[in-house]
Amino acid sequence: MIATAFFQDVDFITAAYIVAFGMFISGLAKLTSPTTAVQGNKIAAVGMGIAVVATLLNPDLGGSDFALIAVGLIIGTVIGVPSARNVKMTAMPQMVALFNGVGGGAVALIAWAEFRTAHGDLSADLSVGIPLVFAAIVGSISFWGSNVAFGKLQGLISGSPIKIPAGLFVNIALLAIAIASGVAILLGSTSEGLFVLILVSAAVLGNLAVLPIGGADMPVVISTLNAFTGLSAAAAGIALDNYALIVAGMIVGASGTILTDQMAKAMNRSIGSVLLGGFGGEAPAAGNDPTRPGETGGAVRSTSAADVAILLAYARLVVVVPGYGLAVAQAQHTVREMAKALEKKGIEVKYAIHPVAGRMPGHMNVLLAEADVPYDQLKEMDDINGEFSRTDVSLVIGANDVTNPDARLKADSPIYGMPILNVDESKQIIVLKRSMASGFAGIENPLFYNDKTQMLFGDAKASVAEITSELGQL
Amino acid sequence: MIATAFFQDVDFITAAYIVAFGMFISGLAKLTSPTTAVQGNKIAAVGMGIAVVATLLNPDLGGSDFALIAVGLIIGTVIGVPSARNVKMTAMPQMVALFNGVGGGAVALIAWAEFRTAHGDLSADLSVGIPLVFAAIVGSISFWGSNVAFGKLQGLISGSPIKIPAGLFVNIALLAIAIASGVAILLGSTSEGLFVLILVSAAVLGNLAVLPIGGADMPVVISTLNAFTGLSAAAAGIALDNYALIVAGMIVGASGTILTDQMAKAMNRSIGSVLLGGFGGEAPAAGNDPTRPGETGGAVRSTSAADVAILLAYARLVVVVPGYGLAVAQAQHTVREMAKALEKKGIEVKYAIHPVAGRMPGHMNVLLAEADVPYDQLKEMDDINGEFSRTDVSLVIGANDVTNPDARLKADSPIYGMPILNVDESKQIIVLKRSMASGFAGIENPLFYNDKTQMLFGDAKASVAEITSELGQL
Amino acid sequence: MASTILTSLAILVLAAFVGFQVISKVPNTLHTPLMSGTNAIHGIVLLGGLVAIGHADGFLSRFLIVIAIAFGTINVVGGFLVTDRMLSMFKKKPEPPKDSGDPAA
Amino acid sequence: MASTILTSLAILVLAAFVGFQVISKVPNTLHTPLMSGTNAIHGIVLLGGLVAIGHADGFLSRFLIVIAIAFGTINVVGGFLVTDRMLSMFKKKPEPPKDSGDPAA
Ligand SMILES: NC(=O)c1ccc[n+]([C@@H]2O[C@H](COP(=O)([O-])OP(=O)(O)OC[C@H]3O[C@@H](n4cnc5c(N)ncnc54)[C@H](OP(=O)(O)O)[C@@H]3O)[C@@H](O)[C@H]2O)c1
Ligand SMILES: NC(=O)c1ccc[n+]([C@@H]2O[C@H](COP(=O)([O-])OP(=O)(O)OC[C@H]3O[C@@H](n4cnc5c(N)ncnc54)[C@H](OP(=O)(O)O)[C@@H]3O)[C@@H](O)[C@H]2O)c1
Repeated sequence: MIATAFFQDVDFITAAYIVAFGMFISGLAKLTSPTTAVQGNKIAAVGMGIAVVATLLNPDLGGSDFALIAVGLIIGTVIGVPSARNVKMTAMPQMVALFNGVGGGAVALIAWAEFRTAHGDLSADLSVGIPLVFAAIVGSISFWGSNVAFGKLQGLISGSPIKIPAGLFVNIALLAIAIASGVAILLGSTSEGLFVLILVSAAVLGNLAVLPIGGADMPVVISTLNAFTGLSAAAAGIALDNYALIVAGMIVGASGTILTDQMAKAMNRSIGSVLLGGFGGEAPAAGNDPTRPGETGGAVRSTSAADVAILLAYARLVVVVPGYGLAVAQAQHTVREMAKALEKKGIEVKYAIHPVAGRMPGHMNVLLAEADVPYDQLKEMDDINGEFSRTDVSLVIGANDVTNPDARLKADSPIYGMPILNVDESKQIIVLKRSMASGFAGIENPLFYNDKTQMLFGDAKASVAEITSELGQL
Repeated sequence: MIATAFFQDVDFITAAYIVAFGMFISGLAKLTSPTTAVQGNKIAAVGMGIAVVATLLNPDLGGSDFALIAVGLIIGTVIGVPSARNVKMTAMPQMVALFNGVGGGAVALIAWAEFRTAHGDLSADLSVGIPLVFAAIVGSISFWGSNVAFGKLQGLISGSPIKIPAGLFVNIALLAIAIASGVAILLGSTSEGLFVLILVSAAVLGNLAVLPIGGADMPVVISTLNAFTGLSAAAAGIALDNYALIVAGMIVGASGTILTDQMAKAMNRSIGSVLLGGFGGEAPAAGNDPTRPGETGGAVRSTSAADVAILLAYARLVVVVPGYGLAVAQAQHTVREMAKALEKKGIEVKYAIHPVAGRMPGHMNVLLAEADVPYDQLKEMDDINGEFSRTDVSLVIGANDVTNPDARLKADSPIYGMPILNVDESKQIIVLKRSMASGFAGIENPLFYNDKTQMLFGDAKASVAEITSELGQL
Repeated sequence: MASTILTSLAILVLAAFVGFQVISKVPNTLHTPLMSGTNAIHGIVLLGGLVAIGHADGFLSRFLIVIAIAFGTINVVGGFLVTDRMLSMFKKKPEPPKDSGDPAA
Repeated sequence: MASTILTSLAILVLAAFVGFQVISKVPNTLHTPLMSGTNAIHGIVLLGGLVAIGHADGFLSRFLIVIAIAFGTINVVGGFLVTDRMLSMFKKKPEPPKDSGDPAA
């Protein structure tokens, strides 16, 4: 009995919370370095387990509560575990969007339930009322915004920007409605309809804010909404006087903001320009005729796998430039085989990793690591850019925008100013892609019309396999 | 009236505390970068002002309290401001020791006063009692330890290690006495004598712990005691339920620990080996006969200012290696003049800054910055060490230990393993010092017996001035 | 002693500083795992559901909270699992003997 | 709501994390100013004196606290002033026109 009372003591629960958030913080700190990241994630997960168990000791919980809790936990586990287990690596970003969305949704629902528990009277204690209204608005925005982001990345909604007429004005109006309803409730109204209006207007706002943003910017959007969910969780924590919620939520809110900023910078975007709608989106391909002369005046030269193999065999340094197409073709293992064949011949192979190659940061690292490419052959953009001038052959596999010299040269290009891989400085350039279609940014790439460039058309995986087999016969 | 009540509200005071510790944290963050450090210190100071003013609003304070507070504030200001203003740059470390000590002393005194206010009954509420006993022990150690450190650096006590017979045993016994007395009080004893025994045994411990440590290690000791004072302040904060004290004290406790570790590493020491007593100390000089052949068998070559000037005039790259002797001679401005004369002749001049040259970290930077040496000519050890081999003349001005090749070569040298400036790699070496006396570590320096080395004996400032005037006549 | 809300604010402010500082300079490749990891941590909202159900009454309130708990659970378990999967890709495998060792071209 | 001591502990733990993180990698030259700056910040003990005097009684107690206040004040004003003096040495002066511009040897 006494023991039970001790464990159910508020102080015991709070002590467990302190341990839990300590583990969140150290876990997060470890997540920022490649060598400790796996461990950091596990530490944070254990902290979460401790926080949940401690909360279940709460003496307020009765038998029927536990039944309902069990229902919720089981539903959540049955849905969450398989989706996390089975999602393809390339679909990770939209999965994160989904998980983030349900978090925001949970906050909004809890705020609503708490409103009902208080019989709608939030004016009595504003230190509870204000955070609840905040949680409702931000949670609802995050839920719906994340769902739209998921839909875009998953291809359920068009990835290209969907312009809303007078978008900014409508969004401001929606936010005003949500806030006004909140103020009315805080001033004494107990109307549940008003509370639902908060949730609904925030929901519409969440939809309309994300729809006009192109798919390319979705990682930044998801990161922003991630920080939002954290802030709403912290607000819920203040309302419920729960330290674990306050600390964990606020840490995510703060670190998420910094992270969003860093992600945007890596893609050469600012958070502001992303949220106000950007280029991105799968604009129609600029040209599909493989031999059409480019803007630069030069013509496109097409080559064969056998010729490429010979070129490679006489190189000393080959740099592989992977891009989104390599991920689509799932050519990572095949590329690794080719590299091994080259290394057997004493040829040095390096991989040039652009920070935003593919469709999520780290996309290429993830893929190539999966194919067991030695870590020290993966070169970050800043490290490899100096080496292209002494590179004999650059093998561009399914990459496009991240090699586009217009980013350096053409001031009116939509990607002008983005740091790119200086592939055009190498002695020979081979580009593997299926057609002359453009990449994500929907623009022409003068690299393809460069005199030093030859195109090997076809699916990346098939082309690389062919090169490898030709290499074997040399 | 209402306004007064509002400002005297606990919540208002707490809100001010939150602002204050927010400013401490951002101030501290800015203090870690050279460009923002000045601003950071000011922000923290303003935060302190806010915290003090808010505390004075406490309605518990009566008229006579304010009189006493005024007395304390005035005494403190009258002592603190002039000493901070007038202390010489080279005496900064001992000044910091003194300021740190009084902080620890204040904590110990407050703990004692609180014990008296509680009529000695600390057993009633252990969540107050335990922190108070902790504050008393650690505060007292910090006060006395810091005073000894001050005495050593100021030359009031011998800087060399003073060995205490069975020191470790005595220290453990003293700590045991302090803790046992504390436990007795926490278990119900209300004897004031017992509390004073805590303070006294901790005081003796503070003295005995620092006395055996050599003067060279004092910066590490002061940093350790700095962290101690922070921890004791945090404990006092818990006892007084004062958030500002808890947060500020704990931040200093934690950051001070990290800082101590970094300082010790920069001096190639571990905290453990420092606190258990080390080499350091002003051991008697190894030899004073300028021409006595060194251990290396070579003889010492002495030169003249005129010869040095000619050597310098034909150099392309001259590296100045400043050390403690430059600080003693206050030769920084004279050196700057010489460098200007050399640069006029198109000769490149750089300064090689060893992290522990002088008597405090950053000592050389401070001195040379005072003489307006351009920031980009100051080279950290790791940056300059690669350049000595292409240096025509290294001008060693009052430096000794930080150039001692034994640290690299002689495994039984007391400084073996310390990273040093590889002056011996340069083509010619000129050493400016007054005699063949040894430096801080009290050991011979084979550099002086190197075939490439010539000694210019005399006070650094006078010698440099002579060189400069000779340069003018070339 | 300070009131509940001021205590909460003090904790909130400190947590914000922790959050700002913990992410200093992260390599680009860790952006997505880090986003996913912080995403899992805000699954802490699950606790809100566990607390709220203790004092909720009426069918609708309980229903809302059960959904919230399910959502929170998805956020937590899905978040940590996905992060772990992403990170397992980065794990340094025991370096295979380098093939480039026999130049024969 | 959690008791005073648990609230204090929560704040203590968060402050410790802030303290650990805020000092990541500091250049050697800033070690002494940083030590001096943190030293000034723990002058916050001054507040302890200001609070304690409000409920102290008896001559000795008040006497001890007045000394504590004086000590704390020395710590604060001396600490910040000394730090400022140290740092003013590091301030980048407006770069003087570089003399090395006319090689004439
Ligand atoms: N990394 C991120 O976080 C992120 C997130 C969102 C958006 N983005 C954006 O995505 C772009 C990434 O640049 P990127 O160079 O990696 O890719 P990209 O510019 O999108 O180009 C990919 C190219 O791969 C080719 N391709 C597609 N499937 C292929 C297959 N099966 N075999 C061979 N080639 C195939 C396509 O040409 P064909 O159709 O002719 O084959 C396409 O031109 C940037 O604009 C970046 O801003 C990045
Ligand atoms: N930086 C820190 O934080 C710190 C703190 C404590 C201890 N230490 C220790 O201090 C030492 C610093 O090395 P260091 O090379 O800078 O100094 P050092 O090894 O102490 O040598 C200084 C030399 O300057 C000469 N000197 C003294 N007054 C002079 C004057 N007026 N004119 C010309 N020369 C003069 C002395 O020789 P003469 O007497 O022959 O002139 C002495 O040999 C290291 O052992 C370090 O570990 C450093």
